[in-house]
Amino acid sequence: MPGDINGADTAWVLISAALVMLMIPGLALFYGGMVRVKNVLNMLMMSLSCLAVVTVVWVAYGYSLAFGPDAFGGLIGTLRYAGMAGVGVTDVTGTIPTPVFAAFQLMFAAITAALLSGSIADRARFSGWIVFVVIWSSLVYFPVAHWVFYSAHGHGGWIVDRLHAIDLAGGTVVELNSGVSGLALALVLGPRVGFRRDPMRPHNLPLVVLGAGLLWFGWFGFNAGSALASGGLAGVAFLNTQVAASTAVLGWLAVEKRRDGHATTLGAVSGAVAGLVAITPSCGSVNPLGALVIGLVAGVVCSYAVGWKFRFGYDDSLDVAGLHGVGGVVGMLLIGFLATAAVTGSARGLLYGGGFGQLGRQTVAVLAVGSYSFALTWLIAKAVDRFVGFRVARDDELAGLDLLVHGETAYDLGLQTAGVGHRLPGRHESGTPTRPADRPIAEQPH
Amino acid sequence: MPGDINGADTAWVLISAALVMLMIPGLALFYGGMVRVKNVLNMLMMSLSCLAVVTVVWVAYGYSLAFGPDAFGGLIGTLRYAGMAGVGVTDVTGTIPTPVFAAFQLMFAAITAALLSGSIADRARFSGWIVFVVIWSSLVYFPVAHWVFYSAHGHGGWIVDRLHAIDLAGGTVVELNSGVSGLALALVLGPRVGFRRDPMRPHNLPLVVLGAGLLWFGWFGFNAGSALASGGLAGVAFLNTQVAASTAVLGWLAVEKRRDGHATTLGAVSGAVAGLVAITPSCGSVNPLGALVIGLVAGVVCSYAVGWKFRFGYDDSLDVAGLHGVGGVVGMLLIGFLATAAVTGSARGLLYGGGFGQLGRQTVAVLAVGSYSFALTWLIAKAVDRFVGFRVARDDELAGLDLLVHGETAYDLGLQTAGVGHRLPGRHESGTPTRPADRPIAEQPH
Amino acid sequence: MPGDINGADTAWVLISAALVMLMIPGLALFYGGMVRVKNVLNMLMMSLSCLAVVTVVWVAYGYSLAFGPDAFGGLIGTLRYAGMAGVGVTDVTGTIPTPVFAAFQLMFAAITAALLSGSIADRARFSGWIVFVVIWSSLVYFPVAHWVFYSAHGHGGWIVDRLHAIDLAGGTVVELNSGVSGLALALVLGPRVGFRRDPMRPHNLPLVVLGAGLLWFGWFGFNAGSALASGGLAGVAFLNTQVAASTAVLGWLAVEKRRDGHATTLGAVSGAVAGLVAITPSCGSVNPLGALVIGLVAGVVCSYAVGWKFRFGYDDSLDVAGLHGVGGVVGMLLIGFLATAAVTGSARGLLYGGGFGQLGRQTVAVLAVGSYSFALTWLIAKAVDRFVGFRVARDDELAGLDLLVHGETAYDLGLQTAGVGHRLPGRHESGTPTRPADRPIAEQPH
Amino acid sequence: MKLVTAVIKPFKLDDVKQALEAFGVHGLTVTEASGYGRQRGHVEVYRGAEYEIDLVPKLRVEVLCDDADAADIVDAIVTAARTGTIGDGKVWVVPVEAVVRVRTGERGLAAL
Amino acid sequence: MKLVTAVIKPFKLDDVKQALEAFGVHGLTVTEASGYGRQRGHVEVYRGAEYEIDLVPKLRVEVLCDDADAADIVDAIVTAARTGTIGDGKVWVVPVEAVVRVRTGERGLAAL
Amino acid sequence: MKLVTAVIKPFKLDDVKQALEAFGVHGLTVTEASGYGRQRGHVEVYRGAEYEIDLVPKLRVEVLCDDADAADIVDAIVTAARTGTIGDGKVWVVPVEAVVRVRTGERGLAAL
Ligand SMILES: Nc1ncnc2c1ncn2[C@@H]1O[C@H](COP(=O)(O)OP(=O)(O)O)[C@@H](O)[C@H]1O
Ligand SMILES: Nc1ncnc2c1ncn2[C@@H]1O[C@H](COP(=O)(O)OP(=O)(O)O)[C@@H](O)[C@H]1O
Ligand SMILES: Nc1ncnc2c1ncn2[C@@H]1O[C@H](COP(=O)(O)OP(=O)(O)O)[C@@H](O)[C@H]1O
Repeated sequence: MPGDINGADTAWVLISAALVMLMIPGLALFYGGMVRVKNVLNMLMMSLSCLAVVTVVWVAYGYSLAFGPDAFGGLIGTLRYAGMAGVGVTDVTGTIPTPVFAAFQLMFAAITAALLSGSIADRARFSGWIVFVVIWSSLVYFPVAHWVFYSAHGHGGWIVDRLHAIDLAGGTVVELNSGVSGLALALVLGPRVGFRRDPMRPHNLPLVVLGAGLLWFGWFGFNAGSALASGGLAGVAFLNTQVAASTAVLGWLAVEKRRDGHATTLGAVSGAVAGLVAITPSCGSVNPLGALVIGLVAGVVCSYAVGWKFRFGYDDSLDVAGLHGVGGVVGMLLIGFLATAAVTGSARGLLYGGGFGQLGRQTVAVLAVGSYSFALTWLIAKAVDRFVGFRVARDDELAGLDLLVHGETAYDLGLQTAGVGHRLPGRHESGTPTRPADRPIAEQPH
Repeated sequence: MPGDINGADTAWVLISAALVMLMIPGLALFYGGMVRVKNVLNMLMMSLSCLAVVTVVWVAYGYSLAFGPDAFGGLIGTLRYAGMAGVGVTDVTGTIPTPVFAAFQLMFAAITAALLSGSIADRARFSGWIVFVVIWSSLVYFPVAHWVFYSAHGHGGWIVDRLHAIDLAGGTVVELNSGVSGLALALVLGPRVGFRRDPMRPHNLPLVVLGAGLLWFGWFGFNAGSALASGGLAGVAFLNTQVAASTAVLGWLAVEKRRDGHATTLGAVSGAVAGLVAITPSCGSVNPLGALVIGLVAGVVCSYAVGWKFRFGYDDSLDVAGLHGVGGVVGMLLIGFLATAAVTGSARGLLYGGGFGQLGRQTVAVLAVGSYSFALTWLIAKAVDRFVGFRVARDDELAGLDLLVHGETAYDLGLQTAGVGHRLPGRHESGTPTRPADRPIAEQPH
Repeated sequence: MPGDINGADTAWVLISAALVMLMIPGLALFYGGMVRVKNVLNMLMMSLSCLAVVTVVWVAYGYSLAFGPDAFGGLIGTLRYAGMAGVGVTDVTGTIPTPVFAAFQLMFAAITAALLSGSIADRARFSGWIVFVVIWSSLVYFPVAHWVFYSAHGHGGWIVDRLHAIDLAGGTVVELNSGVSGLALALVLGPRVGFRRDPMRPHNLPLVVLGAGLLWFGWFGFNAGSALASGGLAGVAFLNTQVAASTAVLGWLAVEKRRDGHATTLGAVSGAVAGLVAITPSCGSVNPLGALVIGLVAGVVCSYAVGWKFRFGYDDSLDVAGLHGVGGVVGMLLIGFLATAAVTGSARGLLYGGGFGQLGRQTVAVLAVGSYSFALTWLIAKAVDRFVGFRVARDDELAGLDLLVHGETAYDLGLQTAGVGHRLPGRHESGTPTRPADRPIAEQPH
Repeated sequence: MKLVTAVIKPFKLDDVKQALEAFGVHGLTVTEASGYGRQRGHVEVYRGAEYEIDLVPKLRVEVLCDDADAADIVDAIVTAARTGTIGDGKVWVVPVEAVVRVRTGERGLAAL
Repeated sequence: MKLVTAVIKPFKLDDVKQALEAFGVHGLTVTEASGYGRQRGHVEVYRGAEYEIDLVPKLRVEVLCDDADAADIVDAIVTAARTGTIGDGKVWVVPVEAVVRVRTGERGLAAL
Repeated sequence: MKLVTAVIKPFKLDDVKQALEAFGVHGLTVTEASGYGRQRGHVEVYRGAEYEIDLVPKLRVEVLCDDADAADIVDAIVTAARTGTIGDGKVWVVPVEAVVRVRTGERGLAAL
């Protein structure tokens, strides 16, 4: 028998779902601003396509795999809710309408796939990417979501409900998962032409800052919305989110200033994301002082972690592994130290007298999700590469993906084109596309 | 006797009103990114001016015309609430404070006018536009809103309450209305210089994507907020909105890929808008599978519809008719097929055993609003053109509106101006503006 | 004994806190778009650093200074809540969880400091700025917040609870405070090189419009959220916010059109901010017609006020004093004329038969906060300038702060760098940074 | 060989291009530029302060050509770029000692 | 006729313009450029990797003038653009065979 | 003295720079340009309408050099910039009558 709907909880989760959705265009701009000017649109399209593709998969069967009753001993859900069966106007999950819960969780699935794309910026085939997203969501995201988030129903998900690891808003499902998968993906695709030699500077840092601002804003829905209720826990999660993001900014900038001589804008927003990642699992189990520590550690550790790719030679282009993978681990493990019964109700970390138990549980969760998603992602990526093709040709990569893949250029700020060029007589007059007969097909401009 | 205020419903409609407001800057950037670099600011100003102008008209008499008791047999409301009489701290509409309802509905009026502006990008006189917005809102928007939305009070609006057509969030009032009016406006103003010859590419696609992202985000408030309550209906409307936008993106991109060889970024965001438009009337009467179909149809149909202007020669510059007109009709009519009693409570579409009745009602609503707004808009535009002037001079159009109309240029990214030019001794020293006597008045730079 | 949590109020204040947070990136982009291209990132970083730094100070002791029980006869709060003691999951303030209240108020503290930065654009040392923000928040913001906002607890803050001046959302604490402090800061740092001679045009007006759009959107949380409850007062505050912003846009544009011949985009967004500033204190004490007047007066007055700097020679670069100082005073004083018992419950302004009493109280509040913050800020700025250094060297100012302070450039839109430049062998391979031995340290490019 | 350089109003590029094509010249190089001369810049007003923006946007077009064609090409450009209002621009001719087509290494006229 | 081209530091444009006006030259054309020479670019650090950005932003100024004035104009520019630090730029002179004012068709000195 | 100007494909700049450095030339000035010739622009499709964008982005590289080096520098650039596909660009040489280093006032070869 479903319980009653609580209007206040519903309002809070409704707006939280919208906030998480906004993170996806936010991420698109964050990533898009970071790549070189010839690949901006491709980067935007990798994020936007996740929003569309994952939504369809979710409606078809994804929601059911993640939140259906246990199949295969709890490895995944059944297809009972496929096609959104059981997600009607009057269905209730906890204290909110089931469609609201399904919409909120949908956004998590979509953004996790979008996060991945940063690790293979500037070189992936768009068709390969779309196929990958469908398979990866089905084989990696939905199972892991079942393990962790299914507990929201009060029974099931082994990581949270049986292992009793703590992960309020998806430090494993979203962050660690995307980070580790991003690493596998970067390894399969290989580095960009010019990696470790050419400067690949962000082409538009104000766009990156805008994207980061939208991410930070949306993350309140992500974390505090994961309380699934409008009350004290949401409040603490909200405050912790703000605190950890802030100390991570300061931690990252301090490292940069000391190490490189400059506190950079890219460092500030990277720090913010690192902090937000680390507080994602932990926002509902620590107090603001704990959040302060988690953010600081995440900012400092990730500011070093993003440099590992240069040392070890994998091209995690926009630092998905360095931020989401490493930040996710930091957040998960620090719960084992900083969880306080004043927030969790019972569970306690090492520093609050809880012994090593919680730390152990957190470690198991990290290892389980990390190894599962690395292995599966590597296999999926290899298969996509083999059967669909996952990497563009070298010349196309040099010329840039925007024009070659999408037939567009991101900016046209000059006066040159004001009166130049002309529309070709074409399909809309004649029904079939034509080209002036007296000139050869245009070569691509490289 | 007014009912009690429900705090949860109030919170949801408050934030929804803010979300819809954000759609207006979102639209401004969406449109602004699409025009050529010489007309960006003018495009932004056309949207922003609606936000300001419609607000004042709304407070003065617009709210009352739309939501006042019937006058002229229900054609429009009376002036009883002019000047926001009856919209006090303690007044209640349904379960929410009347000021909240009035603010929410105000945003709909403002964005509808802003939507229109896209059809006459790059060539309208700013003064003509302002006058047009005031008259058009008064003679077209407020009456049509009265027909459809007044039903929110539980009595009145003939289209929803008497005809029993279904239009939850304004597929007629906002979408069809703006699309058809945009077409009339484009016809009256005539095509841009160079239409069908010059490439008029978006000058800044990341800006377009940002605008589309804000629109999509805000649309959750638009659609799910239109439930005017924080509960299951809002949840379904929210989920449907997400689903239809997504399938429309995929539908549009599939057409492009097949027809043109490239899946474009502009196509992705255009598809998203097409889907959001079509789900606007239908979000509260279909289930997610219905939304999936509505989005897909809207994406495919609109991807062709935006090309009609080249065949028929009307210059609907940013495709207001092609997206909002056509998408609005798609959404309204598909309700006649896909409405399900599981969501509506009673009304059923053709495919759910409801026969042709609902389809007929939807068709009548479309024809009534479509013909009314086309005819009235055409007359108003003609009148404005005659008495105020609606189109800039040819040379001004060639040189660009930003400098000529607003005295500004959108970007100044170069180094050229770093130390160049100088402030003129002027009004702030002397009280009256002066110019160096030894040089002629500067010519405009074309 | 704390009361019960109201879920609806909690949801509304939660989302309001997120909205106010979004104002900070919004402000960063608003300011960032207005400066010249060589200083964009520095401007963004001045805002973002406030978000981070003020959050840490707030957690450490700021919240307690502002909302702790009276110390020194009410000049400031005690340290009872330092380290977020008493801000737990189950603590309640009014009808909402205390962490929610603390998070909401934190955002006010952060944005007020960020607002200040506009007055010293293009010339401040980043380290000086960080030190200033910490001291200024401690000695100016927290005390003034205690005087005004502490009343939210129902006892305390002398300006609202004893003087009975009206200031719902921080016309004194945020607006007047930042405006007057900005003026003091601009005086201490002195004008930019080239002030009153060079054109210092916004480098990216679409970015300014975006920033203004986010500010407007967030301001609904700022003002209507300050009702701290989801009900009629929030509704009226929301509607008033929209109305005042709109009439201020129109007022400003009318002045420009008449005075300068052009209605500019920068004018439109400046007008919006002026209106939003003026309605901040007054949104909960006037009706929509009052808001209409307040916005109009603010738009007209501020459109002149921003020109004073040219006459008097202080370089308030982005018009913090002209918008927030003057707009704040306009809003505070007009309450004395336009407050109506229909909204306030009891207090009445001059035009509603309340006599000069309220006007007097408003004036005292303005004078008290204005003189306190001017004097203190001037002293703090002088001290920072002396002991830390507050202004960059003249050559650095000419070359631009982005490269010199942050080691970055905002945009890289050209093709020049596509294959040019190279990564230096460096710290990540060898552990310590190295530079090619055969070439001198690169000179900075000016 | 000569290099004809023209500084023109941006919106005249299309006309210049067509005139050159009509003449039989099928290549050119364009750069964004700005300039001033008799035509002064425009005035922008910002928040009540008036600024004169001195430099007016122009395009700079370069055409390599045979010695014999230079005069005609100059005339073709001048005719196509003319609006008759101040600021129409300048065209000038510079001697060129060698031209090479990068793709093939062809030199002189064959390189055009 | 000569064409004087100067590559200068961007923030020196105003000084150069004033020097030219003082000399009686009332027209010029400016292009954004970047260059390197003895002055190497700057180092930017991104997420822990150091990059050398080789090309330093410059402005490229062109002035058409009478043969007799060329030397003085070069001197005027050199003096105005000098900061004395590395990277101040170059000025060079190229012979011009013809100049036309687009607006009027005037040629030679009359076209300036 | 000569001025060698090369219009090249943007992604070839690095190769050109390296070839010049190998040759001993340590300075150059780059401008963004666009051009067309035998290589036509590309087609973009927007909302169902096809447009041909005529102008293809190029970089314009200028190198001042001694008379004796000009031919070799041209060769070095041509070799480095070649991809063998249409649109590789042009290189041309113009006589220069004077060169001055702004920083020091040095002239001629010493100014390079
Ligand atoms: N002496 C000059 N040297 C180089 N370019 C010049 C010179 N004089 C003018 N120009 C260029 O020609 C353009 C038009 O010149 P201007 O004197 O304004 O108009 P007009 O040629 O119609 O009299 C200027 O914007 C500038 O780019
Ligand atoms: N050989 C060259 N050919 C063309 N331009 C050059 C050459 N050498 C230098 N330049 C230009 O002059 C600028 C300054 O030269 P540089 O050698 O760095 O300083 P300086 O002239 O003070 O010694 C460079 O940035 C470049 O634009
Ligand atoms: N006559 C010309 N004058 C000036 N620039 C030219 C000329 N012809 C070609 N160019 C430049 O050279 C570039 C390459 O020329 P193009 O004819 O397309 O290829 P290719 O030289 O390989 O045959 C063009 O994009 C243009 O910038």
